[in-house]
Amino acid sequence: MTEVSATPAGATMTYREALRQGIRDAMLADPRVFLMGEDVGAYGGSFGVSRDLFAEFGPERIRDAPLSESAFVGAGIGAALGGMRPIVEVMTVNFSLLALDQIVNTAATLSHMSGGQFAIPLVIRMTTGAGRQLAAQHSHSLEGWYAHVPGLKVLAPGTVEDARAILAPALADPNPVLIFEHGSLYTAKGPVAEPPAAVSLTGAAVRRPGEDLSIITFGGCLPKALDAADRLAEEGIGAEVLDLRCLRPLDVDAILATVRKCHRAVVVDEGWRTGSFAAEISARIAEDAFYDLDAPVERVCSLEVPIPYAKHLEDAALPSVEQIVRAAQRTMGRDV
Amino acid sequence: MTEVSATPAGATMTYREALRQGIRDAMLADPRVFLMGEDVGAYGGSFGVSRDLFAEFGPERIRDAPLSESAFVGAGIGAALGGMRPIVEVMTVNFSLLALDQIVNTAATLSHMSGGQFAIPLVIRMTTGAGRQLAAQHSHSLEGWYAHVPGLKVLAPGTVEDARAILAPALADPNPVLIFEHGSLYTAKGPVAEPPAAVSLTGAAVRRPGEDLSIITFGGCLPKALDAADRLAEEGIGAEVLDLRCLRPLDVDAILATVRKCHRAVVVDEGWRTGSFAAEISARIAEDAFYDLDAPVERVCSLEVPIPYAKHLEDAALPSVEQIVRAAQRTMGRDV
Amino acid sequence: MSTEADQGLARLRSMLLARRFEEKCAELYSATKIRGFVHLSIGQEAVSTGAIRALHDDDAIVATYRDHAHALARGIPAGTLMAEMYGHAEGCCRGRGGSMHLWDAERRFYGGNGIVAAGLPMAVGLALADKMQGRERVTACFFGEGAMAEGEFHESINLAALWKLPVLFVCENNRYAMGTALARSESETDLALKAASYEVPAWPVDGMDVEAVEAAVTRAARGIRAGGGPHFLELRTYRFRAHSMYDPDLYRSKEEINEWRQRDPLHSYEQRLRDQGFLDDESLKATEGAVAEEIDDAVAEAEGGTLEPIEDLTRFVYAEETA
Amino acid sequence: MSTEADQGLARLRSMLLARRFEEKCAELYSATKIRGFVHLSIGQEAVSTGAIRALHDDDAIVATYRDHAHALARGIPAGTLMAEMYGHAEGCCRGRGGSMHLWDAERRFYGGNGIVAAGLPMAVGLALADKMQGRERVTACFFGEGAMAEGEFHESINLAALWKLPVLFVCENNRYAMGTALARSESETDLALKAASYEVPAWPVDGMDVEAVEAAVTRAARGIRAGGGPHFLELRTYRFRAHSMYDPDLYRSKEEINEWRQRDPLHSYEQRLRDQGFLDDESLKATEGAVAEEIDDAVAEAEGGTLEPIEDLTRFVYAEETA
Ligand SMILES: Cc1ncc(C[n+]2csc(CCOP(=O)(O)OP(=O)(O)O)c2C)c(N)n1
Ligand SMILES: Cc1ncc(C[n+]2csc(CCOP(=O)(O)OP(=O)(O)O)c2C)c(N)n1
Ligand SMILES: [Mg+2]
Ligand SMILES: [Mg+2]
Repeated sequence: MTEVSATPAGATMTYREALRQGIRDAMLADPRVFLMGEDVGAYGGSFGVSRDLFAEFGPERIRDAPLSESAFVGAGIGAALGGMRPIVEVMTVNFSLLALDQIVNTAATLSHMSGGQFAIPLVIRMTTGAGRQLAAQHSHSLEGWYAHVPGLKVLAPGTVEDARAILAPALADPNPVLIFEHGSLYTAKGPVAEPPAAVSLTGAAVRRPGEDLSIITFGGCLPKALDAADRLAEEGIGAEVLDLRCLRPLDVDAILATVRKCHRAVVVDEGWRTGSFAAEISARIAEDAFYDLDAPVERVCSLEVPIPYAKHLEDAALPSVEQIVRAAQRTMGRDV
Repeated sequence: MTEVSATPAGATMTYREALRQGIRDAMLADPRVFLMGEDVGAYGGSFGVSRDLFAEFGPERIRDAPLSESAFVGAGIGAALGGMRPIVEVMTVNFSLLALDQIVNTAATLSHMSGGQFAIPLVIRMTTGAGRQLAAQHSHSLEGWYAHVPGLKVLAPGTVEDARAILAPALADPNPVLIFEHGSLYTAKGPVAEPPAAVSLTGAAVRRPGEDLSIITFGGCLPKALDAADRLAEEGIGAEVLDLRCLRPLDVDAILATVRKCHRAVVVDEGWRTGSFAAEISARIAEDAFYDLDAPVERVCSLEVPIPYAKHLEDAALPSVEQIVRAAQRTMGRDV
Repeated sequence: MSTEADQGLARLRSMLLARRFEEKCAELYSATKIRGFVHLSIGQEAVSTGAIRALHDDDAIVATYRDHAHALARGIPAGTLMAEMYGHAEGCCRGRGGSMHLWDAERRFYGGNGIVAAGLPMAVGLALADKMQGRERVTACFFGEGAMAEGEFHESINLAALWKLPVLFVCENNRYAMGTALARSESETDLALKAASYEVPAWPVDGMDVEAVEAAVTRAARGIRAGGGPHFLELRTYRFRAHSMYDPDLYRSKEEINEWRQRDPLHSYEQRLRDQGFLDDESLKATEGAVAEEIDDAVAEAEGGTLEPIEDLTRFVYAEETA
Repeated sequence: MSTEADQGLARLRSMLLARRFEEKCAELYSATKIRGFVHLSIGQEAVSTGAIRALHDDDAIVATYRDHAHALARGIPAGTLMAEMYGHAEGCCRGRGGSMHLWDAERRFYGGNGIVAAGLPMAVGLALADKMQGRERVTACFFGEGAMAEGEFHESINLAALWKLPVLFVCENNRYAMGTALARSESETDLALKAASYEVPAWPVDGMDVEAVEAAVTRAARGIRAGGGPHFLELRTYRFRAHSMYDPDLYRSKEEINEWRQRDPLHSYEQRLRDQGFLDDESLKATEGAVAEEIDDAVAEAEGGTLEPIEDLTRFVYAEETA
């Protein structure tokens, strides 16, 4: 779809459309909100998220920036300090490395370093993840890195509903909030209440209840986890799927609750295994729910290779439904 | 000391001197080796590591670069591809964020992405860590991030001997090797054999044997871990201190070996706790040595705050000997 | 035939090979044989052909994700490139790179950099290695005008100029960075003037004229080899197709595109060769035929290729020996 | 006394305050009362005093780690600054920032950026917010000549020029970035010329002459307020002391330092005021005395300060309410 129009209550839309509606609502609601980034305007958004918004809001508020990630992310910080409510789009997490200094050294530090004098109500959106044969330089999953940094908030909407609803609380938050949109989700479809339900920024959500084991994941891996849960159900294994939604602050209570209920856990994360965010989840569980565990926690992550172009190689490098199922079986003591 | 001269066998020197001797040896041994970075030359090295080398080797080989981290790190990549053996000094890990694109998107990917056609025999050195009241923008410990990236090798010498010996194998390695020098170690003193013992690049080292629990750490936290082990010994607790030395590739065997021996473990890492490299260690242990553990793994990490200037606040934010001792006591079942 | 005629036909053939190769890529993309991001140079062939012809075999070439034409001009066999885009083990990067990442060590083709402007520091380093080792080689670095807004451009050209390194900066100004027109990206749109502010000899060139490009690069490379330090060329050109296969091409008018199509570097060069008496219908047909055959062979080779075994997936994450 | 005389004395007093404050900092550093990295502006006071005097109260100032003189010129009380350097709760940043990170929201002092060139994008954003909200304010961004090699400089000035934002780029060219002389850092050492390549009005100014600085900034700010877009000033100055407390100062000669000391902005301005009849021994003594008292009070205030409770360590990691 390329049209922006009010979606009737309970309509089905794509993740991309949901994001677009969220931006549009925010622009309509608050004149301080603007969208800035490479090709958000005339081009229509590199992944089509902002298509048609340029025509509606014009070049001042749908602001195309030159190729200069560090400057326009930093300008977002400055504009937030100057009273605006910028939404900065960094095309992909891969290019966000060029702006990392601004995000980590300035956006994340300023409130604390100034003794609380300044707030930076800035939203930074970016595409993350692999799965579209874009090869080694366009396939990173680095949201775990951002989730390491105090001062930032890190969201990873994994459902169309979250994509629709998450921007409003992100903009209302006085802190820098990063939103990671997994590239494979843009075409995902789902129902959305209209007006969208108010959601909290933080807090995990149980996407599927279960009793036998917990599958803990977020973002682009959520559909895989749900598919795996379906497959496991066929075998009579009841998997509870926990969607973290927000990586920082982390909803540790929700993680411990599901683990204490199921006693077994599989963590799924598209990052490379060593030093993945899944490691944090796994470590937390083993540290804080050690005596509740009936089996070691399993991680399903990407293989430790730069993501290759060829489809069969890329598929083999990324977490798969099959791998999740097998990890679940292992943790259930059913060796395969 | 500011002089570079052959040190007699078994001499004692500082970590800074040890690094300098390592660089000097490499420069003398191989005309392809050169040192490049901000203020490595005329200034004498921002932390004095390269002092006097400018006079000895001249501005071509001790090459001062303008403030442009991305370009001179990238130039190191290119020079390595062109047959040189560059040692690039990035003043501190904080500024390395400006060069992260080159390191992660180019240096780490090229060998694999080109199907093995290219190797990048590049060494990148940088200072890491806090503890000198340098505040939020000069105190990061991000070596764990680099250790997440396939294609890189990541070293964190924690002893004077390693500082002296590690450069030779790092330069001999055909891959990009990052060396993290903790700022608090430069003045540390220790004995060094001359000529230095050949060391392997990878592989952890037991710095102190023990039976009761494993303290696993690296880099700037090693002295704290050893101090804590001393304190624990006074209480009759025998702590084994494992120095990881190399974060990527990780010596998982050594980690599992010490844990299987002691059955209890404390991981110490100056990174912020959530998403720390300690999480990886903790997760690995709980995943692969679950049934060997007598208690949950403990992590001692930095508090989740931008590191503040004031000494009492900084001290409170960083891992301390006291905290390590208490974590060890907790894991031994001695509540405090 | 005269040498001049030979040269002319070689230029035409080189551009034609790029054009037909990329037309085939577009077709194969629609047929889902090729995937990922694919960026075509159609319209810009005079740049890659002209520039690379002017370089020596041992010079280095650093390219971007828009790299098919450059790889072909450098002499990487079309079959190897096509196999790469098929994701096959016979590809120049064993299928790991795809369209955006064509690399060839033997031909000093430092390929396929997918991050805008990220090849520039590498070019500086390659040139630094040459200078430190006393070799008289040039490193030619291709990039788009959009890349000039990136900090890495600024840092790299300053470093090259400061250290008087043998780098040729080849800016392919095709007027758009994805959908962003030059004037919406740079406060100063005279790119040679911008480059000159680093004390680098710099001038604009008609990038639709293959001989003009070749002459300019020859002259610049000579200046570099003579110790004149880095040079910068702005090659004024245009891409006829969308930025990539995903681009709905909403940001420019049909008229503008058509105007530039009048200046198609192939057609105008074909006409020039005819005018000079170097080309007639027959020799054109022969050239077209030979190119078509080369493309057919390339596709056949790719079709017949094999997949890298999955067991080898982690091979080459680390180099196996010192380079 | 005439207004002119008042102004003159105010300038002198401002520079003197910075000088004496920093001399005291050096002393207190040796006494280990102040720690971390400390960078002094001694020799460069005409820049901060002249420039900031020319700005309006509601203009924004973005500074670097070398920020004491700027903070004082902006009117942040010396005691608050000294308390910050003591790491005390009464400091402008409650002891969390220290010397490199002096910030003051009320005075629009966007402090103390410790990463070279990292303040520039922030300045662009502050100016963008003003422009989008129709406010006629200027954002003045201070940085050293070394920062101009960074990509962030290039990206920021391009963005400001492209979008015609009210940013004043104030380059303090003190000839060295740590130990790296300008000519070893930039291929083009005429910095105003470099800036002009972004289509930005730019000119060099004698940064040792407080009135010349004030006049230049007044003119540039007027141009900016009139809608002329960003302006750039190169203020030629010199730091008399080492880069920071760690710097052995090996990279420049005693003679060079002494030569520049002849042009000490305080001494020469003192002389000018005397020549104009605005200053005599007595009024100088009075000014020195007042400044000394202010510094003494500041130190006393800092000495009497308190430590932020450790329980509050994690306070402000996240902002407590919307700004
Ligand atoms: C650092 C970075 N930012 C954004 C992108 C996405 N991107 C790919 S090509 C492109 C446009 C580049 O334009 P230009 O440099 O003019 O080259 P052209 O594509 O026109 O050949 C963009 C924005 C990228 N690959 N890298
Ligand atoms: C990105 C970055 N690289 C390196 C440093 C270390 N450093 C601090 S100040 C400085 C020199 C800056 O020189 P200049 O911009 O001329 O300012 P000056 O110190 O002379 O005022 C350097 C290299 C830093 N803080 N940030
Ligand atoms: Mg372009
Ligand atoms: Mg300077």
